[in-house]
Amino acid sequence: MTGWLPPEAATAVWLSLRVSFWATVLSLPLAVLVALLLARGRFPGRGLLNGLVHLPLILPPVVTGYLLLLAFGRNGPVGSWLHEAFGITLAFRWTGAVLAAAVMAFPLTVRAIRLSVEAVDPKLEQAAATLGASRLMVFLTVTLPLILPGVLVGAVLAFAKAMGEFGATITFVSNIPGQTQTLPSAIYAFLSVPGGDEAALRLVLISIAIALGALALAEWLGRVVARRIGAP
Amino acid sequence: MTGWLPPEAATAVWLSLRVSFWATVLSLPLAVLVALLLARGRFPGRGLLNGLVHLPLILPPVVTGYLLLLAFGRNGPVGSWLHEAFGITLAFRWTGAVLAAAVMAFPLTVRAIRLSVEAVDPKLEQAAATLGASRLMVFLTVTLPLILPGVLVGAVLAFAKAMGEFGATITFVSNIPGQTQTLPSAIYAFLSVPGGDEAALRLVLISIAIALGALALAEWLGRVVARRIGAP
Amino acid sequence: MTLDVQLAHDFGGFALDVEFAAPDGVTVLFGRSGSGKTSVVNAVAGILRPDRGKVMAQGIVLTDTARGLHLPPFRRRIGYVFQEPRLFPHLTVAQNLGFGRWFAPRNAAGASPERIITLLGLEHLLARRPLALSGGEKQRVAIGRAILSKPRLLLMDEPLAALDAARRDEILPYLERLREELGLPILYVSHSAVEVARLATTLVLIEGGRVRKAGPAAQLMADPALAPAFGLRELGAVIRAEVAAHEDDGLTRLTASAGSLWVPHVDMAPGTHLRLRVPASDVTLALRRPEGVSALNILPARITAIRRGDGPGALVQLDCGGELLLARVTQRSVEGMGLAPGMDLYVMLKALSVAPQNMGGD
Amino acid sequence: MTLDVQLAHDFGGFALDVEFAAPDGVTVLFGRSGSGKTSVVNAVAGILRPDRGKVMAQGIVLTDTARGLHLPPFRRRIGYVFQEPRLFPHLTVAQNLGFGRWFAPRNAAGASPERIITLLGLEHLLARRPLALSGGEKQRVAIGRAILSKPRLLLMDEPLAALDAARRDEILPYLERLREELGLPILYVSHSAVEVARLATTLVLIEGGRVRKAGPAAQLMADPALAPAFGLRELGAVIRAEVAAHEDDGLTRLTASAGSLWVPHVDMAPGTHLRLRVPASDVTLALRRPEGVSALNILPARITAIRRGDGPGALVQLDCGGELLLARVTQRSVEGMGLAPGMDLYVMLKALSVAPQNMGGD
Amino acid sequence: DEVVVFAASSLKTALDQIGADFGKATGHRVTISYAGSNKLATQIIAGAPADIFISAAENWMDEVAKAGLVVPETRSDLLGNALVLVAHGAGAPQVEIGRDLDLNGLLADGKLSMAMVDSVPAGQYGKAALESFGLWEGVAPSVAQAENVRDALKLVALGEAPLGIVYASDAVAEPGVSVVGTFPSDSHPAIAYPVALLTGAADQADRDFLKALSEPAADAIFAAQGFKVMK
Ligand SMILES: Nc1ncnc2c1ncn2[C@@H]1O[C@H](COP(=O)(O)OP(=O)(O)OP(=O)(O)O)[C@@H](O)[C@H]1O
Ligand SMILES: Nc1ncnc2c1ncn2[C@@H]1O[C@H](COP(=O)(O)OP(=O)(O)OP(=O)(O)O)[C@@H](O)[C@H]1O
Ligand code: MOO
Ligand SMILES: [Mg+2]
Ligand SMILES: [Mg+2]
Repeated sequence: MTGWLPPEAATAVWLSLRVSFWATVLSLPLAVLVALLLARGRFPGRGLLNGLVHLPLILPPVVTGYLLLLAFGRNGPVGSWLHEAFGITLAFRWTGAVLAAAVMAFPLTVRAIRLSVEAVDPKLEQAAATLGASRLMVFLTVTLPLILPGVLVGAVLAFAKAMGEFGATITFVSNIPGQTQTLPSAIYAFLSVPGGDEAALRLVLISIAIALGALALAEWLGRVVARRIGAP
Repeated sequence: MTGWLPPEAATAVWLSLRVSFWATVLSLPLAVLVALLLARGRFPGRGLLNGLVHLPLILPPVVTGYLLLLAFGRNGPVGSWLHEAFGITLAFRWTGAVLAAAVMAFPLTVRAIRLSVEAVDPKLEQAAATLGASRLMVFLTVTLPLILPGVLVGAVLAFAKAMGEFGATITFVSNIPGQTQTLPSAIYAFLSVPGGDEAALRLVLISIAIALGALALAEWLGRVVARRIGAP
Repeated sequence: MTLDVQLAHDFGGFALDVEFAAPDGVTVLFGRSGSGKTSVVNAVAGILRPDRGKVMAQGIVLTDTARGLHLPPFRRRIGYVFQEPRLFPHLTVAQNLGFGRWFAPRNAAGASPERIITLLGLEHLLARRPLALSGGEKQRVAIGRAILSKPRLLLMDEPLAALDAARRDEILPYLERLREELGLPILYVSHSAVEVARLATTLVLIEGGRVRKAGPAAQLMADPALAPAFGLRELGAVIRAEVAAHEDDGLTRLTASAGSLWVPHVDMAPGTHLRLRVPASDVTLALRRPEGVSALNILPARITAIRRGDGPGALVQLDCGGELLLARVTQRSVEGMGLAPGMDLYVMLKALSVAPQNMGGD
Repeated sequence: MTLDVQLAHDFGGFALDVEFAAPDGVTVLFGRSGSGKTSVVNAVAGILRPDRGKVMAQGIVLTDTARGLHLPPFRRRIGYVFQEPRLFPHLTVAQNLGFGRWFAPRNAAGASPERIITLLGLEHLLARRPLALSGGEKQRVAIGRAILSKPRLLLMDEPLAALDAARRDEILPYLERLREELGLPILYVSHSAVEVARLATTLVLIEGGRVRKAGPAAQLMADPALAPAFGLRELGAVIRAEVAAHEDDGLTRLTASAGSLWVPHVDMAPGTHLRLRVPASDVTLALRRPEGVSALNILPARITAIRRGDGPGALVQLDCGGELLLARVTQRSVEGMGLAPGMDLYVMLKALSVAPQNMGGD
Repeated sequence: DEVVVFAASSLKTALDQIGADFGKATGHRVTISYAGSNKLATQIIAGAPADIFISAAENWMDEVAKAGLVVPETRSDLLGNALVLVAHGAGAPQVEIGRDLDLNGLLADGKLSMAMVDSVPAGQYGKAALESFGLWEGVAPSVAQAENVRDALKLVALGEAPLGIVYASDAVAEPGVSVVGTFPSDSHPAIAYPVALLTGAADQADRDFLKALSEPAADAIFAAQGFKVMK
């Protein structure tokens, strides 16, 4: 197997899994919140928030990466503040790859969850309120369980996107083996040298296998959840 | 204004609009079909189809572009067949950019529509059937109007993604000013020369303006549709 | 038979196993909550595909699991008023009403939309969407939608439960007319003995997923053994009569085999035969012909049977000129009056207690 | 007053403008489909925020648009049985039932879950999800869910419409007991005069978004002027009586101011006061005291008023020992018997026609 | 100690080997991040923790130097490269590169594959070379610009484009193409890969590796990959 896959590639696979996992897990609660705000909220900055969330989708990934670098780089306003206040550095660290992946996946996740929120029958939420549930409790006991399939879809989309994200990541955190070289960066690196195609292909296959596995898992979970909710 | 925006950039803006429009319009019916199949169908290849649809999300865009090149290039099996049978050439043409954008956007569109389909109450479809509507007519008169918000969301996602797509496009159709140089390619080109930041920034702003316009339009349309359906 | 149903289906926790045949007219499925009525109707509509069974309507096989046959709902031309309205939220009331017409054969006979809209009181709602309707309004639109789809058979699952008595009294006669004029067979789910008496040609009593008894409605409703199934209070015999004359003071005289009966005006031509439900609790017995009482209908009768209940009541079955009547009296009266089979006496019915709701064409 | 409601709201196409006060007990909103009943209940629940108005319950201001005050629904502790079940699809029946309990103050008084589950016949359904329930089963769960949330006020929007008579007869007495034992005020929407007679302390008649009349139920139901609103057939007086004795043959003797009345066994201790609905169509008049008839209840009365209808009928109002009774007879009988105000005669009621459904505690 | 090198993508094969050898010999670890020179330069300016930068073009090294991040005396041109015209398939006939070259005739409706001519160095050199022979105007509409040289080469290897202009070093290992001509080195600005130590580099290992890059062992590896070793 060692011959089949160069050691740095194995590292990249592992790193990508870690990055995608954290990007998914960390962005999900925020995505749910933003989706709720966009679906239900009536506040002045709503259009702006909506636009902001979609920016990573609209912009070429390289631009997003570049903007991240400007903001979260060591010298960037947010980056230096994070560094000074909390000792957190994102640029050129795997944590930065998490940020890049999360940002790139964010519009997809929010959209998926938002669609689910909009499909929840507000009459059920009213019923819960008459039974004494506060807005937060209505959300936790009624809305959240009902949008679970959408959240699941959002999570899978986020994970899949994170596994494939390249442009923003390489621009923001570079392509440092063992630290920021994700699977797509490794594929890119192999593709850019003569004779690297074969190694790249192997990595592509691994990437496909992982993502399809996640997808199948999500489909299955989705079906379980849907059956519980009583969907068809 | 001429000084503000180089003429080739204007061409790129125009081309991107055209590419995104057609990528959206042409992929939408197929996306609806696939979403229906995935949401409702119970056939053997379902998991496979699902995986296939998601590949462009999972794979680094460059890889997708490369695969498109292998399949739809002049010498690719599909490409040569299209050329011989219909005289259609995709490689190095703006039509190829449309294909690349459509493929990259496809998983997002399908997911959005699928979520909507799953939210449609099958009891309403049953009611339509007892009133004499065939499966096709049920779809056209009940399902489709009810999933319209989801289709709209899918279309916006597709358009936005198409406006920002870079990796797959440049790999598949290269960067031929006036023919395949989309907005992201132009931005990339500017970013790649020292001091090109400013020109790139202008293009980025144009890109944002267009996509946010589309987004606002979609939000507004979505609200109109939702009000008609009687959603909250 | 217009409708032959034979079904078995296991829901896991509830098993359905019914078989009945229904002739033309209105067949009412009567049974308690959860007894399986909706499931039967769903199977006839083609929405429920039973584990085993065969459903035929007007000679056409709709479902036959033995032959793997299952006609899809949209080919059945069966109108269905669901237990909940199921209106299309994206369509206006007018569009909801017109939905089925779209798909119905152009030349099929059917009710006129204007007529139905007026009957159901929907004129001022036509432009609204379902979200802005009240519960009863929704149900009325659902009724109209099903009728206007020009069905060959109409399924109605408690269609009037959400409606007020006045509206119900407007719709019931119309359903009777549908049955008679268009010859539209109706399979009707109901909890209400009044609706049963009024509409039912055939009655199918369902209990726990099985048919307890099926047959002509008049017969079943006069069967003391079935009293608990209907609820004691709902018990009553149905007798046949003929419209004799409409009198000046607004009463209609009927002739039954037992004699003349006066009832509030009936909108039927003299000579028409009709069915009259006489609730057992509306019948008073008297040993001598009562004089100076407000009850107009006093008929001689002979006791054929007495069945004492567990409570204070007793059911007295009477032969009244060849027709069977039921009277529900106290056991104390049975003792006090010395009632016994074979005894001759008089039955007393108030003209107005035989309300129009208890009569139907035959 | 337990509940003070004053509301104005414009739906565009329908305007609501009602004002009524309700004391303790059960207040029934009665009115035709689309008259605005659900809208009123929604406003009390806090789901509808009226354009203008004030709602107070038990001295607490729930809504006061003048002061911009609107207590959110979850702070109102008002249980609401909606017109449609609105069960939580992701929860089992047991979890649906327990939902409100979760949020209720631990020490609040409330019904016991086991009792409610048995009463509503839900034992075998506890593990199911709503999708697998029949229409009536869903509605029963919704009733249980609202009651078990330990509310201070219960709103019920046609809760029994989907239920069969037998189940309804089980639930109605329980609602009466809720009213009495827990002192739980109930705002109840109904189409059914039987339910009104049985439950209502106060009656609010709604017509076209306005209050036609509001007041004590007994008074309104004996008002001939309101007869059309109830539907003629539903008309009936309500009289007060006291349980005197339970006799051996299963009858209960009541004493009303007019004399003794025998009715089927009533499950109340001697000395209990109760309300008895006497439907106008169940009263037969006789010039002389009838002998040898199966009707047990024969009381002397005096005619106070006669109101001829448009049809063949007439309403006779009677003073029966100080209580008002209504009798619905034919005009032919009025003529034939020579009835006139001031005349003394006898009213005849069958023991069994005064069914338990027409009685309620007072 | 760790040596972090930011290097242009095209150097991967050679540098990986040199880095591994250095690691084995000294016990230090060499970590190399490959990306486009423009990205790497931007990142270094934004504070990337790199010790050594090897750019594929002078201008991006200039940008880093302008930001004051280059240790000036350590900057040198490490490698050179040649620009070649490649054709699809093995054994394509040689052509004479000069003013009379009938590129459009050779393309016969096909595309001339190059790296992006305004931004990627290989593309810029190629455009300059074509201009020097007065060929650019005529062929410009037929030029397909790939994101980088590797992609340009790939288009030719796949036969999507009949001809391409790439580095000699890239053409070496690609069996799907044949070099049909080499552009004279005076037809375009000198192709150079400048290298420099960055100000963030602290320890001796960084300087040692910089030195190792110009030692004979490294020279051999670079040469084998088709690079011109500058001395
Ligand atoms: N959002 C709305 N827009 C316009 N009209 C409305 C809206 N909501 C309700 N209405 C109208 O208000 C009237 C009263 O509705 P409401 O639901 O209160 O009636 P209801 O008395 O409960 O009737 P039902 O017995 O049929 O349930 C109806 O005519 C209804 O059409
Ligand atoms: N999917 C299901 N899984 C399990 N049990 C089911 C399912 N669907 C229905 N049932 C059960 O089957 C029984 C019959 O249901 P059905 O809806 O036919 O009753 P119904 O006679 O129409 O009752 P109602 O008058 O309350 O509407 C009920 O006890 C119900 O709980
Ligand atoms: O379309 Mo992409 O994102 O180049 O990552
Ligand atoms: Mg049912
Ligand atoms: Mg209502």
